[in-house]
Amino acid sequence: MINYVIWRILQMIPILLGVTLIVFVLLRVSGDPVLLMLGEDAQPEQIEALRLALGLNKPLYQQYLMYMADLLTGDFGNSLRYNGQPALQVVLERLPATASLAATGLLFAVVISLPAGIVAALKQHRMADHIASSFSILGQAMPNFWLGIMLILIFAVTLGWFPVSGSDKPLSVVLPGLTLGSGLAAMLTRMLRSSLLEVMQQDYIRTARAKGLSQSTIIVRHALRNAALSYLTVIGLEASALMAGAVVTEQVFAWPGIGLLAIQAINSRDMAVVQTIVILSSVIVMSMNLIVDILYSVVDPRIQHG
Amino acid sequence: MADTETLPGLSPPLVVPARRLHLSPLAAFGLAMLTIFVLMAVLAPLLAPYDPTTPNLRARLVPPMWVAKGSADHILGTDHLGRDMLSRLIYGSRIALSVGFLGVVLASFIGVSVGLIAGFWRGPVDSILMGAVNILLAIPNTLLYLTVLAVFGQSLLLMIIVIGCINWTTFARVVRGEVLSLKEREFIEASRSIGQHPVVTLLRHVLPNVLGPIIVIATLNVAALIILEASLSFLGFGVQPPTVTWGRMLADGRNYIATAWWLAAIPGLMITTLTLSLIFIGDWLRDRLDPRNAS
Amino acid sequence: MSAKAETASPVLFVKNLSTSFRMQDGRFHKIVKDVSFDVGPRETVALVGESGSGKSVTALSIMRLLAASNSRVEGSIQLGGTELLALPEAKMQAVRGNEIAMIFQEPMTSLNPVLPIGSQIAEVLTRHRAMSQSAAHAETIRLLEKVRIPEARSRFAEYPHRLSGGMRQRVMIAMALACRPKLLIADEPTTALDVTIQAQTLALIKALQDEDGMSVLFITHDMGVVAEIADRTVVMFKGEAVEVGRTEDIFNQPRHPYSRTLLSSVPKLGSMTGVPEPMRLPVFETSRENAETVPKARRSKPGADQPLLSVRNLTTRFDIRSGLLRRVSGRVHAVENVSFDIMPGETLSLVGESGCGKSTTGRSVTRLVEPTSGEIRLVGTDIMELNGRALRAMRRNVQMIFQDPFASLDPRTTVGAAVAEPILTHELETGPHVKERVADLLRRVGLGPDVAGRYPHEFSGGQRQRICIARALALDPKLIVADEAVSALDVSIKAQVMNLLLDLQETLGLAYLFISHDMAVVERVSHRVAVMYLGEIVEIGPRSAVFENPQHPYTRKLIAAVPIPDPARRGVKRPLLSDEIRSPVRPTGYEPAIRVYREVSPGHFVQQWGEEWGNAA
Amino acid sequence: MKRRLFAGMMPKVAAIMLASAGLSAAQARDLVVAQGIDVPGFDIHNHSTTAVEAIFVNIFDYLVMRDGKGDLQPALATSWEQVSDTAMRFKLREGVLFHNGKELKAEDVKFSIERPALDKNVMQNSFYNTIKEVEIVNDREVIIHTKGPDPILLNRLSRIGSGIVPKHYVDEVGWNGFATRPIGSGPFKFVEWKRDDRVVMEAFDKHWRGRPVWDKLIHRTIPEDSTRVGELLSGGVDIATNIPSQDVERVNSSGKAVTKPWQSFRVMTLFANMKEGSPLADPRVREAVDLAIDEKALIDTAMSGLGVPVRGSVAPGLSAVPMDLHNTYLYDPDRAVKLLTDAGYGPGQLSIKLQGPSGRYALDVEMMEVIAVMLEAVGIKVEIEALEWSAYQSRIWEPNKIEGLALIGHSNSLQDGFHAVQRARCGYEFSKKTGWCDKRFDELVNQSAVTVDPKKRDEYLSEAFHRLTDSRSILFLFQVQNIIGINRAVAWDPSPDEQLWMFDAKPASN
Repeated sequence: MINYVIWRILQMIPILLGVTLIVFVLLRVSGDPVLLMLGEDAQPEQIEALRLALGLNKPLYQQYLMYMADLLTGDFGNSLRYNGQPALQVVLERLPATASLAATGLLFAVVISLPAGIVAALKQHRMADHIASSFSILGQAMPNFWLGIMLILIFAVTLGWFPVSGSDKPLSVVLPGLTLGSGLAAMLTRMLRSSLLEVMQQDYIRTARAKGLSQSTIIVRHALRNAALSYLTVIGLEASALMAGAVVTEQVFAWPGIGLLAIQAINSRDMAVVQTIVILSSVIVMSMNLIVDILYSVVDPRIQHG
Repeated sequence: MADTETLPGLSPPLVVPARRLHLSPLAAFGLAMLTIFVLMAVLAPLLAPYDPTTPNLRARLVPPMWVAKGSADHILGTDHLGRDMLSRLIYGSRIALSVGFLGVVLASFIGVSVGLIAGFWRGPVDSILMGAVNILLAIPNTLLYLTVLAVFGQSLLLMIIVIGCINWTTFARVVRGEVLSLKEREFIEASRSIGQHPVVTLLRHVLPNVLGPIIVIATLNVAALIILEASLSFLGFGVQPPTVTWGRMLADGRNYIATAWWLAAIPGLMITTLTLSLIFIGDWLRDRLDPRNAS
Repeated sequence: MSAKAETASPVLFVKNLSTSFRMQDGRFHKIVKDVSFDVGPRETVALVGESGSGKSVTALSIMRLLAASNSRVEGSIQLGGTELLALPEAKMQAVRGNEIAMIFQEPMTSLNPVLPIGSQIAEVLTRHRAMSQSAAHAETIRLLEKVRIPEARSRFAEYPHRLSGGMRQRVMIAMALACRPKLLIADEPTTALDVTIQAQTLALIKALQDEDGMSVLFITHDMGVVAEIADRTVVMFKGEAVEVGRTEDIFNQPRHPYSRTLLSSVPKLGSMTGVPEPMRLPVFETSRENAETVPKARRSKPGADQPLLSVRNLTTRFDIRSGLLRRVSGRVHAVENVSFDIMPGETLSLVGESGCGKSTTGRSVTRLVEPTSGEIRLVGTDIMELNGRALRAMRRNVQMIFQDPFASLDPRTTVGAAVAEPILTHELETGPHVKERVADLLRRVGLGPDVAGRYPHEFSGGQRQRICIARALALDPKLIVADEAVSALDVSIKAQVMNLLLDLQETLGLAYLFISHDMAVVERVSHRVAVMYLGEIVEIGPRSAVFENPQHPYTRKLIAAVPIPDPARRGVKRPLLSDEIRSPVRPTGYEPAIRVYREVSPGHFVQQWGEEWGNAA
Repeated sequence: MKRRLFAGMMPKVAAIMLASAGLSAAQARDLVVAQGIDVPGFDIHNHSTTAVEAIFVNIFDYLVMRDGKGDLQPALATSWEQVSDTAMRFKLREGVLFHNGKELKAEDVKFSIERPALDKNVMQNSFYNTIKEVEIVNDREVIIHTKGPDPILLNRLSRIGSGIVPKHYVDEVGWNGFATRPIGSGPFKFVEWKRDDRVVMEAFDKHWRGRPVWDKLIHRTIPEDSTRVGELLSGGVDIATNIPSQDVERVNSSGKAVTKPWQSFRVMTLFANMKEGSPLADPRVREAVDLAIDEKALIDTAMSGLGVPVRGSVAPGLSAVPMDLHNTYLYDPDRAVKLLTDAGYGPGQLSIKLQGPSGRYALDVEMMEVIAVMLEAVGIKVEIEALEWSAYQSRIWEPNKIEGLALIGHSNSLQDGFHAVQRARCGYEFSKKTGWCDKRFDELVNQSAVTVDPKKRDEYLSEAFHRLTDSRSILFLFQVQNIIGINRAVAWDPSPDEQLWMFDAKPASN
């Protein structure tokens, strides 16, 4: 198992190299960051001086090599927007906020989709199924920002049950978590329904029924764990969607995580920060996938990582 | 390691002739709505009562005709610049559909090619192509879209190209998985054993048998892309005006939710309807194309 | 035994059972029609029939395991006097696994892969016997021992995938017997098992039946198995029970024409004794009563001196990689130092159990898998030297027919296109001639040229296999590798396809490399036979020599394990073995032992065996 | 923790409902102000955005400060006098303490003003580079020497870029340390900054004006307009800037908050590319464009009536600007058509690209769409290119990159006429974009920069303004007005200089 984890971590290296290259190229061919740094009243001499200071006059590949060398020493560059603070620090500071948002979103998604998916599968083609399925389809058909704004309007402004935005109050995380988790919840419900239906057709379920087990025992003991595989697969695949969804959700709820930071950084061409966010979120996504893979072997004894 | 190459529920190739494709009511609804949307897009200049981009400063924020203060001049009302909502919706369908469909066509072309090649030949080609897939999968897509659109500007064509170039990974993964399982099937081996050229085998026997999952993914993907366009517009990176898009209408309408609900509600309803239609069609295709359901 | 059965009141009493399914058109269609039979105490009743005869549906109807939403069961099913069809579901749950237990065909899929086997068995005990966890645990281990699973205690926490197919079926049996049911329904319990394992399993069921005194309803398509175990037999055909009676009576004097077809189509091991050449099987046409085709002996001449195919020291190994750097940690020695010749017009059969390397040998010979080393000469050309275009051109001479006729045809290509593909690929014909050639080929395999425009799913398994044969013939090959080509087919169809292959051999002078696990089929179609075990040929020689004078212990074991469709010959008590088929996986650097062959009689070679066979012979 | 959150959710929901009903933010003596953007840090010399300055004013003090009407009032300096053309003497207030308890002295003033004046690398340098030196007379008196006569020195000194910071503290922690934990002498002291979320300040007991009434002042960053309005309506924030105009009625009728117009010095303009080859090089075409745009209608439609039409970069509250250019516009579509015909363009024959940002200014895209309609009404075809801000900026920043017309808004951080026109001098930023060069104009602007006599200076600048207006190299559209939303429990009048100085705010008496 440990070997497997090490192996998977080693595999991340070329992927990360690819990620850095893509982002680097994209941002270097973009506009001149110096102008954005200096603001509307900049003098030409100032612009030149800063360009030189940042090494922006060197060829691209040299800038990339410089960048990679810095990365290896833990230097992700300095934020333009935040007066030259280390980008890594700027981003890491925001990580807990996004992590708690994503965790809540995931929690909501699981808490909603588990019962909904089970009910939909068991009552296939009956009312409960139709209701659960309709909600899950609606959840997928509704853009995140739209849902977020509606939730604010209904549950925060009109009913006053939850804070409108921010992250300081204990209930602050509810609405953004729900917003972020809705799409995943919908997808997981659909996935759980269809994989449960598929599992319920398996021979071993027939065996379980032939043993005289009750329907609930069959589902809880025999079906769910097998359906959990595709359920986990979706969670793994959607890890990056969760990070992406955080961008929109954080914008709507003024949630000070890395999604909001990303928008600000892209808008102000804060390249170091954008690169750091992309690299860091790739690491997060890959780590989530790794965790999912490890969970696979917990759920399914057939999978062994040796 | 778990086989995550195939999406559960999509995997087995399909054996269904057209005449067995019974329509479910939901699928019929989906197909009917899709047809209407396509007709709307094609016939936009004939159908739209007004120019979608011309403000009418005297008729701003007119509510839909069935609401108090509504007017029969503007069936679905007007927006904050007095532009006819119905006309904008009709024209907007063009962008929604072209972003969705062209984006998916491009994405599926890239993804299917990559998946076929990687799955069929394996080896270093596979490693490199799947490396690229893993790189793209590791980066949260929205970040990538935003960065690329921020860098290169926001034209419709560019958006479609960007979507195509980023969004193909699902296709590649699924197709590769399908190809890997198809390769184990004896008819592929049979094709080899008669001395068929591998490329011909790939195109004649492998490709048609992965079309089912591709169609299903593509359908659901179109829906996802329409929502993506709306989200990008929300973040200020959408297709630029005066081009009318549902996503942009929805994103702009968000500021009027409390005061002029129809600005957001109507495009929202359109997006939801189109997405639902596509999901219905996709689900139906998935059920139909699954050989386990074919009998 | 059977005498007892007739006097006591039946354990299971089935009367006028009809089962219908809701089809796509929304209406119910009868799958099982008016079936009546009973099973007496300690009696074994076989339900025999081909696929689609409704025998499994009958079993599931008894267990009430069919989904209530789209199926309907009518008639009467009584278990010890209780009408099962009238029981509420909750009560029925208390019957299942408790009074009636069931084991299924696929031991690989019938156990939940994510639960330890012990807990899957213990579950039955806690459910029906209200045992505590620890008591159930102890009882489970006792059950595992009872079904002769070695080291039962340590197997409790094992997951199904760690067990072989035979072991899993034992676990299934243990599970079924946990509550000492009155009736055991065994639905094709040995079909998916290798023949030696099948023999073990049948013996086990028999022994346990005697120990526990239960009744068994045994569902099978295999007449050999029926003859072996059943006191009485129900023959099912198209949903109806066409004949019910004592097994001996049905075998000796089948009354229904279908029973006769079934019995006549089965190749019986040993029936070829003294017949030098392969021989057609008699085929009864079920539709026409008494229309009997007389089996003709075939005299295909393995003529020329020059071998068509000459394989020398063929070795194929697959790497197993693991660990951090994906190093090769072991190898599957799938084919190990195999040599044989095939003469023009001759059938050489490779026979052996799963994992013995027979299929890999077939694929290596055609280079569908890449051999590790060795020499393969086809009409003098070393195939191992060829590549790319030359290799593809070579493939004209060797064609393959595969086991699964459903997987062998591209579902999206018409039959005509499938058969035409090789012709077009090698540009053998052009334009309208292609069509003629396709029609000709289809006619040759007994299908009309008019089927060319249809798709594979419109055909039955047997017809598909004919199409595959037509495709293989399209290139006028000299050799056909038939990899389990008839194994997946129903008995009557199997006979027809075997006959077709024999006919083609005679008319076209084809040579076959016939790969099969079915000893009876092999005996029927082969000129020569090679027995494979763990990637090696342990015995090779003329068919009659190998079958009538088997030398190698493995060959003997194999022949002994085959159930003979003759009730008169049953009762030969087999020892209750639990040995497993061994795995050909070896660590890296493993050097296979140097093998010495002994010539028993002209052309009949047997490998000198070592200690491991001990006194098994 | 998560688990507890959900387990205890229902009772908590009820509790929160009670809380929000019973307690308003005002009673807790916390004041929450929300804006769309966050501060980049507290290095007051390294930023360039008014909205950021608006937060800083609560922490820092200047020598002189503008009051609600825009007049200069003593602050840290109690009096000042012109010593010579290039020197001004300031007497410092006694007993002013920094938040760490140290007294504010002349050396702090010298340190704080010389940095932007002399360090070319700080962003605020361009506003202060006329200053040569700050001379310490004694602990309570400084003389500021300028390189030449500087008529707007006081304007410079009333900006946040000249906020006074404690020298000893900066010496101790460096500017990077200061940027995250600032110390000033303003009415509120810094407590905490969570990026893109909030800046928390608390009342400074020993502020020289007295203790503010609020225990805490919290600046929140809420980028999304509708969310900010939602917070205002739900009582989550007390003051919210940039309320979308369509929500004005909703806010006012909510009973919770009211809206007030919020003056801004920002003037929206169209920069014309009048270089060789551009159709806009023809003055008749530029005039036609000017005449085709109905500024009043533009304001009424796109801006929901918020704004004042102008013909120059003028606004009330700015010094030395000709107010005859305020609240006026030219609109004559018939003449526009004629001018176009004269210039050789029949209907539909002239095609102009209109570039602008998307989401930078309130309703910027809508503005462009309306302008396009107006231009099309006189027969000019318009192609709109709306870009995300940074893309737009990099597109038009380089000289000669404007293709036709470009929508640009400029504020006036010096609050003086000179700053409004100086960048239009030949070779300066505006001129590089438009290609307009006028010797007389440059002369006038340069003169004004060194003329201390206010009357003469006003004359120079007035003529310069009119020359710029008449050149139509830049077409002035309107002065922007924003809307600010204020909880009814808070009494506060926004000042015209876009600052959010909360010392003034009081709980409403009711």
